[in-house]
Amino acid sequence: MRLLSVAGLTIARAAGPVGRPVVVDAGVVLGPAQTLGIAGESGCGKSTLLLALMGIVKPGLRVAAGQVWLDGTDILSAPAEDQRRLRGPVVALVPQSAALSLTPTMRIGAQLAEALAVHGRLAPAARPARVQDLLARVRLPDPARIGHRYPHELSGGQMQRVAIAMALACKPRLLLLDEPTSGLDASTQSGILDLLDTLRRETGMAMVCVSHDIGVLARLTARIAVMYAGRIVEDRPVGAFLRHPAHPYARALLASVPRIAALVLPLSIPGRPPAPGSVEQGCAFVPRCVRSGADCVTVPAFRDVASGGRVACHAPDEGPLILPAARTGATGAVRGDGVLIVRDLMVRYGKAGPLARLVGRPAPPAVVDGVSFTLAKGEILGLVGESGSGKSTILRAVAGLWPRSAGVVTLAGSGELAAQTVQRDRRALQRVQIVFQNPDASLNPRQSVREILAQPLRLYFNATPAEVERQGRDLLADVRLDPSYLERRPGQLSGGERQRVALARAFAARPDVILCDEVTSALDVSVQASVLSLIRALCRTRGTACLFVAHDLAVVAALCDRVAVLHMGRIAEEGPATLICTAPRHAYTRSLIEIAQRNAAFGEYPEPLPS
Amino acid sequence: MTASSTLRAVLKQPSGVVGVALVVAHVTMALVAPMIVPHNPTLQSAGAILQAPSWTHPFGTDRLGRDLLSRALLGGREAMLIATLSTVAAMLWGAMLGLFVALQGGRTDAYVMRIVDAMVSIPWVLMVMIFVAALGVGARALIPVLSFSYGLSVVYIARAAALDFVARDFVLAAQARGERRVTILWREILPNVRDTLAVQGAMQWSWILLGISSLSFLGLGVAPPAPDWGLMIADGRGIMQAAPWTVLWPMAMLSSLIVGVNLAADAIAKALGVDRTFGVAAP
Amino acid sequence: MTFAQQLMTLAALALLAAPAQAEKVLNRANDLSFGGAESLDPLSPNRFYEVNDMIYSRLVRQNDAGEPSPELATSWTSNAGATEWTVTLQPGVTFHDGSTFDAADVAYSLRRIEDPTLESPVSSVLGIIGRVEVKDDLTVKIVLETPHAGLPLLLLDYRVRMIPEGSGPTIGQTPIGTGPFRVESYDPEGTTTLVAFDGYWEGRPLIDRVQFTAIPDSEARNQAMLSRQIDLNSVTRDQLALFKDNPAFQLQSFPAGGWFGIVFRTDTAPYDSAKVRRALRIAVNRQDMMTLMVGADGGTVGCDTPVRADDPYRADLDCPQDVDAARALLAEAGFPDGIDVELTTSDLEPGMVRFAEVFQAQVAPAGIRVAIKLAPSDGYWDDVWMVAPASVTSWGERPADQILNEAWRSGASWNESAYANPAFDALLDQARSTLDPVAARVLYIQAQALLLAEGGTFIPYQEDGRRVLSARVRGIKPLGEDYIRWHLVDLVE
Amino acid sequence: MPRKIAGRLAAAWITLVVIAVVVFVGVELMPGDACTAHLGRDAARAEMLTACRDRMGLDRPPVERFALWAADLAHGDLGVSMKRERPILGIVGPRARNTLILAGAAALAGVPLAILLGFLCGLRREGPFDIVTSTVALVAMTMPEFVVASLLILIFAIWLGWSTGVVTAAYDAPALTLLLATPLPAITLALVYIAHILRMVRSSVIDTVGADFVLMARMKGVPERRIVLRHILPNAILPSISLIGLTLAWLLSGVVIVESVFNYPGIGRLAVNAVADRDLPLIQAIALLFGLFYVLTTLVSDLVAMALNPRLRSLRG
Repeated sequence: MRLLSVAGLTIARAAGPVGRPVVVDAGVVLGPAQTLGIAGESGCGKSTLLLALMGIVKPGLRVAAGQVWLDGTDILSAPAEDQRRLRGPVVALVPQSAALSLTPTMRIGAQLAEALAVHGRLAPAARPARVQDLLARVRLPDPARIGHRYPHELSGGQMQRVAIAMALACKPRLLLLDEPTSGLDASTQSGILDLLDTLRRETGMAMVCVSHDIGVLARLTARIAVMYAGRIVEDRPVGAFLRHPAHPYARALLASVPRIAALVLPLSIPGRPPAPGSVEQGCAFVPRCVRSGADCVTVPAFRDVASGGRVACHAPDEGPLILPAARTGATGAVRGDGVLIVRDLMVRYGKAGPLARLVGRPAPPAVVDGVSFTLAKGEILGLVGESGSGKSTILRAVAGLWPRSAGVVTLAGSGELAAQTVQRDRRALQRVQIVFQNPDASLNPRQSVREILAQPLRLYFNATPAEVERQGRDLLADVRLDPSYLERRPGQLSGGERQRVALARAFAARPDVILCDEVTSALDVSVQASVLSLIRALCRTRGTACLFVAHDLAVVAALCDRVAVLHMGRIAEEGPATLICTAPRHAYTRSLIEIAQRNAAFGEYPEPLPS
Repeated sequence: MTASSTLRAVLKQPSGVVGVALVVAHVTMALVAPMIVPHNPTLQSAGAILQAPSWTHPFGTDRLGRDLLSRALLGGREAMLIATLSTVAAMLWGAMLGLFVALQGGRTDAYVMRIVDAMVSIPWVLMVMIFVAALGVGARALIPVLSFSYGLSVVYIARAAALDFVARDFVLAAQARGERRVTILWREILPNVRDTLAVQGAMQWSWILLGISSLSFLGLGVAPPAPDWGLMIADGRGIMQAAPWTVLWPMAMLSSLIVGVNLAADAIAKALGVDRTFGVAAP
Repeated sequence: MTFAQQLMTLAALALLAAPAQAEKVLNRANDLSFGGAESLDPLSPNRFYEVNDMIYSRLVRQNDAGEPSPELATSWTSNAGATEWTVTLQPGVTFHDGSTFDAADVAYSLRRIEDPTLESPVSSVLGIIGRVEVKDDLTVKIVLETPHAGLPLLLLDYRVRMIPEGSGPTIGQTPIGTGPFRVESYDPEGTTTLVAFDGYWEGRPLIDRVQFTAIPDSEARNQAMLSRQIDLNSVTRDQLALFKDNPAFQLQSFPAGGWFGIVFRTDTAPYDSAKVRRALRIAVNRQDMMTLMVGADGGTVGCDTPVRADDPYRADLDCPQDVDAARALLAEAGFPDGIDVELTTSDLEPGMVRFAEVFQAQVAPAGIRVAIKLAPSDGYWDDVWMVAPASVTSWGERPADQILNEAWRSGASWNESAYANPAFDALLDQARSTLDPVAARVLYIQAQALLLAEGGTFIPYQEDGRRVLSARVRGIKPLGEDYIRWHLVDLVE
Repeated sequence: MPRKIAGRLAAAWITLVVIAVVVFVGVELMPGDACTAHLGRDAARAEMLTACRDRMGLDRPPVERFALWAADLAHGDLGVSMKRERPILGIVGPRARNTLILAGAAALAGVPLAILLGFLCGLRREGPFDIVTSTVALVAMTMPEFVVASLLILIFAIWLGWSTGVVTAAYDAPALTLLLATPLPAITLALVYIAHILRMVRSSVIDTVGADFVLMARMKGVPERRIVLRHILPNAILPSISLIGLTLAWLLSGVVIVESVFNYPGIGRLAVNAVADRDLPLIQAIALLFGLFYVLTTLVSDLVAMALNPRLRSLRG
């Protein structure tokens, strides 16, 4: 008996140029209590596919072909009332962003009760008890009180748990999860994954989970499907997939995931996915593929793989996944004179106003409390910690974008740095550059790449247009972008390309110190790998020191010479990357390592779970 | 977005077509009217007082026997000119102040906006009347007044639009580079709020035009005998029962222009993806 | 509920339901021209004209021909030099408070004109009264400082009303007159109610009550008239069509003395040249101008005379349009290429702006280029009038002697054109002291001819009064407001 | 929450003070003074002018006059009208009542209608109802008030004869009389109100309809009707409340034109007269009153928004 059966599902844009559909010819079969993970990078169509499983197609899209049979009903063509009856008791979804998916004006309890009420489950009198029960099941503390709260009064993790409780309300037989942990802290992530795993075991429901993070899927599901450019290219049992990925894309994808145990830069995938709306001509991965041949001009059909599952490739590689060799010892550490010295840095958010001082209200707690470190010339120092640990604040305080409460920041050759950029001289400003997390926000959408690069050149070196042109081309070449990109605007670039431009802009100032604030966390994993190697290369060739802030220890460990672990505003531990990762001394460091290992544990994946 | 692609997106919307057509028709008319009007708009005729529309006078005549077709065709020129000058001035000072306080933030922002709040709470008509009493009647004298009172709402719009961007990382990046405030305003923020301000400018223009007409209607605007729609409506209002044509034509002309500008601005806003929900008419 | 209570309730309902007593109520509108500062003191600069006309009486009133005729004065005679006037009063007249009207009241009311604290504009007209002697209860002697043969004409002034002796300080709030109506309630910005005065000396009025509603906007008053919320109203030419041929209304038009004019200050270049002044005035076709402004039959064309058409002292002069002569005059005066005139006006009164527009169009063929400057309506009388070199002016009806003296005598405070001609002043002096009306007429006409020849004021016509009455109103003749005998006005359903 | 309300009240108070200063300075800039306006033609006589100025206290320096006025104001005394020579409170009071009747009638009839229409338009975005209604709204909000007013008079009063054209009721007429006189002026005023609020609500609804939580409710299997009423409606309207208040306050200035055209005996027409009379204390009082209307309307709408919107209610401070 099939619970879910998708056949030939194609979802296209409702308007605009005819091109490659968002989801092409997707086929999925799932029995009761079975699990499937769908992996892929942003824009591959995985979320669209997931929503279609509930019979929902977002505005602007339309079902061009195919059916989604859910418990014997084609939910896509069923009348609205039948669709509604299926949602809840048969299929339920945990949305990507719980914070946006809870109705702001309704109490948590009411929203849960509503889910029960609309399907006529339970007499109204029995609902409050069931609501509390649900909240307890998702391990929320004090369910009675949580039920009376509004969504905005909960933390992100709590909201995610509420969303799960809501999905579970009508005891669905199929649970859909859309990036269930993205946007959450590593430890919170881990808790949610544990919970989902437990719930699945307890209820025996089937599960389809979509994520860009293969580690998440490996923990939750027994099968993994990989999507690329709207198509499912590989559909394998998880163990076989992780050890012997067959599709060249899947192999490259797995190789680009940074691993805590390896301590080397992961491999990146050259090129970029086909633009949305481009016309499909044969295998979509060809331009980036290491093994392309003559028959790749046709769309490959699925073929079975010996170790289980199937793959859509004309020339699949069934050999074991080869990863870069692990780094050992404290190699690569460059120790030289300190170029940036931070002493006893303290930052508080907000300032006690006169009224607060009058009534004796205590000053707000310090976000950064007594942090000291030295960045050597040409060294890459990683600053790692969870959100709220104060790592970005340190970066901004050093850059002069956030007032510090105490402490001294010294830049060798420029002396002590003033607290605010406006008080710093041009030379000091030029020597310290910052790169932000999100290149969408840090590049002015109205400026061309040329204008973006021209700004530091003009500001610090009074460059003429001709010099801007020449140096702009050089900088683009340095970040591996074509000179034609000078004319483009950020909107015409991919996320990775934008971050390269942001890096180019920072290096245009020929800085001695570059501050990187979570520069890869908004990027897809394959793109992240290339940006990391770019940063390493730029710093090494130019002798620029880098302060690299990230929440992912695996990323930091892969890139940095030295690592400082930040915990609650203080440095818990500091040392060479290899040492920190192999022989942590602080308990907090150990927990970070554990989480990183668990979340990306597919290197040593055990035998598949019985399904 | 380039100008031509914006225009194409505007013309895809039916309201955009109507709006642009009305505006183009009005502007063309204002430019060529002096050459094509059938009669001298100020020629009085004791023998042709308050004549209903006829072949000689397709729009009829007014109390002084003047040809209403000629007057209606010419009746927007002065107001349009003044509206244009006032809009430019209002947009200039309003946008500059709005952008400046948005970037400055903190106390400057709070103080300035409090004063702007207070100004805004006084009805613009009252404010203009006070100004007119101070500066004297005359359409040109209205320019500083109108640009001041209408600029107040530009301050709001520009500030709100800029606030969307001042917290963005690219502004932060510019600050980190040590760019001067003026440079940040000019290079980083202005290009991003340009569309919003352009749409706002178009709407301001229509509102100022409306304001001038209202003032002319109240006798504080364009001076006779210059043909002006507001004046014509005021002049004919008392006799519209007996001679409705004296008010209907100028009403139709004024309304179609203002509605046209707004339809066009609305379509442009949609095409540019600018949110113009909170474009309240009077400041 | 007891039976008695029920009965009382029924009775109360019956009373409420009963058709309103056929009380005759005349509904009027007041125009709030003083913005709420209207005073019931007849001498106040803010006199509440519409009400005062109904509650007070004058010594002398117009007969239908506009000549002085007895009201509270039954007869008047002067000495040979026209410096002492003896006035006999109507016996048996009572005030609204029941007191009797006598010579002391007259003396008090006339002397009050000179009271400087009142700031009364009437003092410029009747300031010539030196003293008032009470001869007996019904006789007073008025002694003038300068001879004036036309004193009864001056006493026609609508502000010279008789009030009880000593009532001055309170008259503005508690009006007591001898008129046909007395004030019941008074709120110039809201409603003001008058009731018939049973003790009126000419007999109780035919209507019981007059209700005034403040409607400042003339357009609104017209609407109120159309919806018959009010019974009488003045109308403009353009509004006539709304009432014409409608059985619900009666239309009246009558000669009146109000006029718009254009003042060219004779002491300011280029208007200090009499040739320029004359050119500006003869360039106009006055008949056309009147037709455009008020209609071909909306008034009486005149030749820069401020005197109303049916005034015995009006000069009937001839002043045809002569564009060539105007051009020639301008050339002689040193403006061969025409002249630029900046004419200031305001929408203070309906038509004041249009008047300038029509003038502008009229004189254009003579090479006179008029630029119209619009001044704020508030402040027009202090900032523009008597200041701007050329401006539009507006005057209400006044007796010939009064207006000529008020606006053209050298040094008069309202001499708006700054006209100063000893010969003109001498003519006026001579006319005033001439008791023979025929001889006086000759002198007044000479004075007006002088103004046409070299004056600085352009007066193309006197506008007729136009009034619309609801069909039920009776007893109002087609004459000016001052002529109406309110006690004879009746309402017939 | 209490601190937030206190802060809001303080801001309102400061705005009022700033308004007072701005108005006083504005009026001071006017040429002439109450006496020249008051005496009219007689102002040419120096002795009358001096007497008047002396009586009105106009010979004192402006700063002193402002101080005196502000001190009286603090005691609830608006002063005495120069022109009318009566306490301003008595002049302004009944007219403020009339304006409130007019604006209230317009708002009570208009705001719910606007919200309803905006809501329907937002739900049926780009549907025929939305396109027609939105276009009509755009036309309505851009037509000059005096044109709308004149058109309404022409159509309803003159051609159809359904109502009287202009209001002839006196300022002290009973509330009911005034209410019966309000239809045309209220419609004129409300048209602009309705159009603005409609567009605001519509765009808020469009944003809400596309929100994730609406999709989520749909995925929970919640019936459409309930989604609209429980999930979309409150979340679309609540954030608009403050904006609706601001719009109402902003558009209140429309009463100046509307009252002038319809001869409605309210504060707007009084304002026109007061400026014409240059009745300094009266102008100040009226401007202050407009400021007060504005501040109160926005204050009330903000407080209502705070009370109804859980997100605002529980924010710190």
